[in-house]
Amino acid sequence: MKRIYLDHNASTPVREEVKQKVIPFLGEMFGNPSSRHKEGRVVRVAVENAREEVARTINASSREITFTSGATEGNNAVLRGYWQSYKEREKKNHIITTAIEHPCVLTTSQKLKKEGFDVTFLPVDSVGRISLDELEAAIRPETGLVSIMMINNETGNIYPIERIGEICQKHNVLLHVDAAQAVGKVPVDVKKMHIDFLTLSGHKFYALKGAGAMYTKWGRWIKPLMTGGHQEKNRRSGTENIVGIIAIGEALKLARDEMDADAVQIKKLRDYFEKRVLDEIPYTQVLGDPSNRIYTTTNISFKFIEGEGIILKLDVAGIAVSTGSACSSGSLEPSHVITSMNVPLEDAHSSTRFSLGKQTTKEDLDYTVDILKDTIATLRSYSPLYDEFMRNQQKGE
Amino acid sequence: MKRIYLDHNASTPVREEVKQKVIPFLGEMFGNPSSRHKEGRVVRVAVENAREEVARTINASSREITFTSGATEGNNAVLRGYWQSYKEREKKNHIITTAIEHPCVLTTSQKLKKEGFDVTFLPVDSVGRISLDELEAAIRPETGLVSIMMINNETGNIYPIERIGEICQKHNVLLHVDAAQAVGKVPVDVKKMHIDFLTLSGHKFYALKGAGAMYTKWGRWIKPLMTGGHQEKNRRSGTENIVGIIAIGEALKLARDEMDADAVQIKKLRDYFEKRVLDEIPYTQVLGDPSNRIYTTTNISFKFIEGEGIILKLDVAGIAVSTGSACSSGSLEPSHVITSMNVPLEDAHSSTRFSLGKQTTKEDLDYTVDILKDTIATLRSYSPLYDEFMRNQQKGE
Amino acid sequence: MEYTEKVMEHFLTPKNVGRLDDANAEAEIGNPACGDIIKLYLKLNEETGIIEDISFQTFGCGAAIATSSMTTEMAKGLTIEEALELTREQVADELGGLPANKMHCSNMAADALHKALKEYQEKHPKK
Amino acid sequence: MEYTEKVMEHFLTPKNVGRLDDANAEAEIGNPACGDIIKLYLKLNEETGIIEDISFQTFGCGAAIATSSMTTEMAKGLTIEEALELTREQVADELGGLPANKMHCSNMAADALHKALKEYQEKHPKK
Ligand SMILES: Cc1ncc(COP(=O)(O)O)c(C=O)c1O
Ligand SMILES: Cc1ncc(COP(=O)(O)O)c(C=O)c1O
Repeated sequence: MKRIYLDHNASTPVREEVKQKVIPFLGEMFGNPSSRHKEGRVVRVAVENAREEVARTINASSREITFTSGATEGNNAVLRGYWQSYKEREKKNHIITTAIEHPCVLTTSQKLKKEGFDVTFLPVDSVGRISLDELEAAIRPETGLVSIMMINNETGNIYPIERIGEICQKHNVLLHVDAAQAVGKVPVDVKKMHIDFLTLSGHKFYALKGAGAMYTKWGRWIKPLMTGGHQEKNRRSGTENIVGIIAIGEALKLARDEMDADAVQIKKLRDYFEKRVLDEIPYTQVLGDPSNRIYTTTNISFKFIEGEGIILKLDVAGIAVSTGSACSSGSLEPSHVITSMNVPLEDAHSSTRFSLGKQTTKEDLDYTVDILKDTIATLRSYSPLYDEFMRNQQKGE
Repeated sequence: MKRIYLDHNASTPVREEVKQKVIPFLGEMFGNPSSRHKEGRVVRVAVENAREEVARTINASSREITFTSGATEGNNAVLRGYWQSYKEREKKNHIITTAIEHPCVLTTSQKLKKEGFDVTFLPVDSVGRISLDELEAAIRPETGLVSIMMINNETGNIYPIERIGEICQKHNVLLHVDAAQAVGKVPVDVKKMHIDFLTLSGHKFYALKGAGAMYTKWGRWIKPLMTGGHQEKNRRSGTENIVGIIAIGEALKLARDEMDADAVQIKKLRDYFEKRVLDEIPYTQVLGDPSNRIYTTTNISFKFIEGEGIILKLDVAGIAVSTGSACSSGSLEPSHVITSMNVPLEDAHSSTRFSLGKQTTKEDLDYTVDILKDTIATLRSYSPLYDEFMRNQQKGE
Repeated sequence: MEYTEKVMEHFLTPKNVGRLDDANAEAEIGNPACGDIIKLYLKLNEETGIIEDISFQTFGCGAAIATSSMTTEMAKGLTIEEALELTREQVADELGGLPANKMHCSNMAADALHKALKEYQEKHPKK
Repeated sequence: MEYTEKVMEHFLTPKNVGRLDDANAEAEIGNPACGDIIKLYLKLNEETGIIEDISFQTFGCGAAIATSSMTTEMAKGLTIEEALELTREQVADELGGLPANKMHCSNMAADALHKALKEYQEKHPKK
């Protein structure tokens, strides 16, 4: 059966050009880039070219780029590194982040809070926006770091990093941006946005899982997560994930040229899909900020039902999506992103994320709408909440 | 020009079977293993199969295996995790390690020492052996962890882990073993050896760079280096390096069956090569413990010359080796492993490591000996130390 | 975390879904916070105490729907006493097992069954 | 860290290697600890002060050998005064550059040259 993949925010397929580019590194180009001989040197050159591609994509210099095992490592490195460095320097022990960060920022901040770090978690409004006034008001003399994501993985909301950067600069606070969902999809400029630390992850832009990069503004220094060999100028020890790094370089090189066209093309499809779903399925609502969202993503709640059933039924019909539902993640609570927007629990449980990619077609989406209509109707027919609601409606009439 | 690769301890080529096994994961098998849909599930199953292969290779249970970005991460995770957990529990703040560990253990221990950890670095004798009596004598009531490598990457020396494990068990101390150079080459049995934590790295046994695994004995718990998503049962957050993990599973499955034959076959070649070099090139010496070395490795010093010249000239002739010389690594000191054996500095600077692999042939080694003879003679003809030595010899006669 | 074939079968084509108009016992369990609400409807033979018909409505994940369906299938035709002995574990076993994290909150249909039966017994004390 | 073609050329086929039997000036610099020892031999014209011949012996890395070779090439034919102005940086430039970590300890031939010349001048004060 043909599969329709609408879960690009979870992970993208590896694009063909990237696959072709990395295959030689599974073959004759196998040297350790730290080695002095030819086998090592050719790989070293390839790694440095990839670094240059990353730098160019975010308007940084290549000496500011460190390769990592992904955005989780990058975000831990920034937060834990900042904490370690703070502890040494005994000042600026307050950081500000938000309630809607990815778990690798949120959980890590919560853990550091337990260890003595002072953390403010900014709330969001009903569409997931933060208030810049609240952000500015939260800055205190001991505030050292603001950590805010560029694009939320669940809602697709875009945060105003440039304005946040201006606020940070004004108050002499460092800015860390988790750009895992942004790099490769929208223009990112660390200079214009006044960013001090930025993290990205290859598998969000058609490269490989388990490889990422971080930007550290020249002159900033935080203690590394891992020490050992002299790799990555001592900022991140350990033999490099060569295929992952090469993949990132190639994928970003291609992405830079394609970004603008994607933004038009994929947005058109997303909007078409979203409109059809809202028009054709009742009691349905978009979660997030429709006026400020990445073009790939729509997160929709289908009242009266639980999300896991939706993704299971779509999966059986050949469609891959994800949900913020509790049951689906293995935890007992629905997505912290959705609940922090004060979405009623019944709606939160049915939140379903459709994230489109370069290969998505109108036919895919038409088929998905058809299956979805049937799925929602069926699951509602099982639901005591829907039954009750319909009976009350009838009584009211 | 045909290349002869004799630097397998730095990194191995990816073997063909491994390459074929990972290629589908650059194509249709691209799901995120945390995803509930089919794309995710098939990858999850493949990851769990790879975990099973790792477990089987070291006689562990698969729930005791965590995938990492390599042995550097693994070793940092154990040492830093132990330190973090110790700080919480306020006891057993002494660890014992050795002077000949890999930098990711040595440097990390030194850094933790600065942060308040109490670390003993056991010395080694002139062939690189540690004394088990000294180890046992170093254990104090507050000793919590012993960290010792199974096989040294520079000399190939094998350390008596089983006996060390018995000592640790007797004194109720945990044992961490950096087995990066051992797994896939020699039998490793965490139960028989009484190991609590063990780390390994894929690119040392024909899998990929940037992926590894760690064993944590069931019931042991240390704070993770990275927190976030619920990957790896919360022991290591971050989207998994799928191709790296699949490669490890396949490479170890094959290695288990081939290990015994390799040990015979490669040892024969190594011994042949070593004998020819010692016989045919004067003022030459093996560094390390000839009676207790991995079959892949020989480390030879060529008196009166500096090692970088050797590796450069061999490289030009198509041969890849490495050296413990200072100049070659970019640091100013020769290898800590060689100097800790009290090798005179002139010899330390010329230490050259030849590490053989599955593809190495007798012809490769014959050619290498020929080139080496020429190289050593030429470099000695430049050397003021050699000139002086020869003049003194002549005077003496 | 994977569902067995049997779970998927009961999720995709659940038995006994919907309201039972001539029910003489019912119970609801769960709440939207935990993500599962199960409502059971039973028609008990007032003479024999046999469950003559039973149906469910469930708001919840795949496992919640599948366990509801399976529970109704297993309970149908049992006497009250027999049905009171039906456990969550039996339901899970009959489905070929459930993922560990689904055993607790998504396997509540047996509880709803017991609740309905006990309320019925209170209202219809044995003569 | 990569060497330029020129460095490799001077490393692989160094000029002026070996002892100079009729040398009238020489100097050694470095020690085995730092990994580099450079010994220079010079034959100076006692009248003109011109370096008529020069050679080196070097224990050291590729860069140490190449810079030694290049230094002797550059110094040959210079007067003492001219040779005293020859710097490490000029040697490195002539080689198309050196990796940063090689500038210090592996580029000492010019120092050896100056040392030899100064000792020569002390022994042969200008009349
Ligand atoms: C916004 C965001 N941050 C961080 C991560 C974690 O990155 P990685 O998957 O590389 O561990 C993700 C994706 O999982 C993400 O969407
Ligand atoms: C003994 C030993 N430990 C640790 C490492 C580091 O592992 P990795 O290359 O995976 O960072 C290596 C190899 O580089 C090694 O030889």
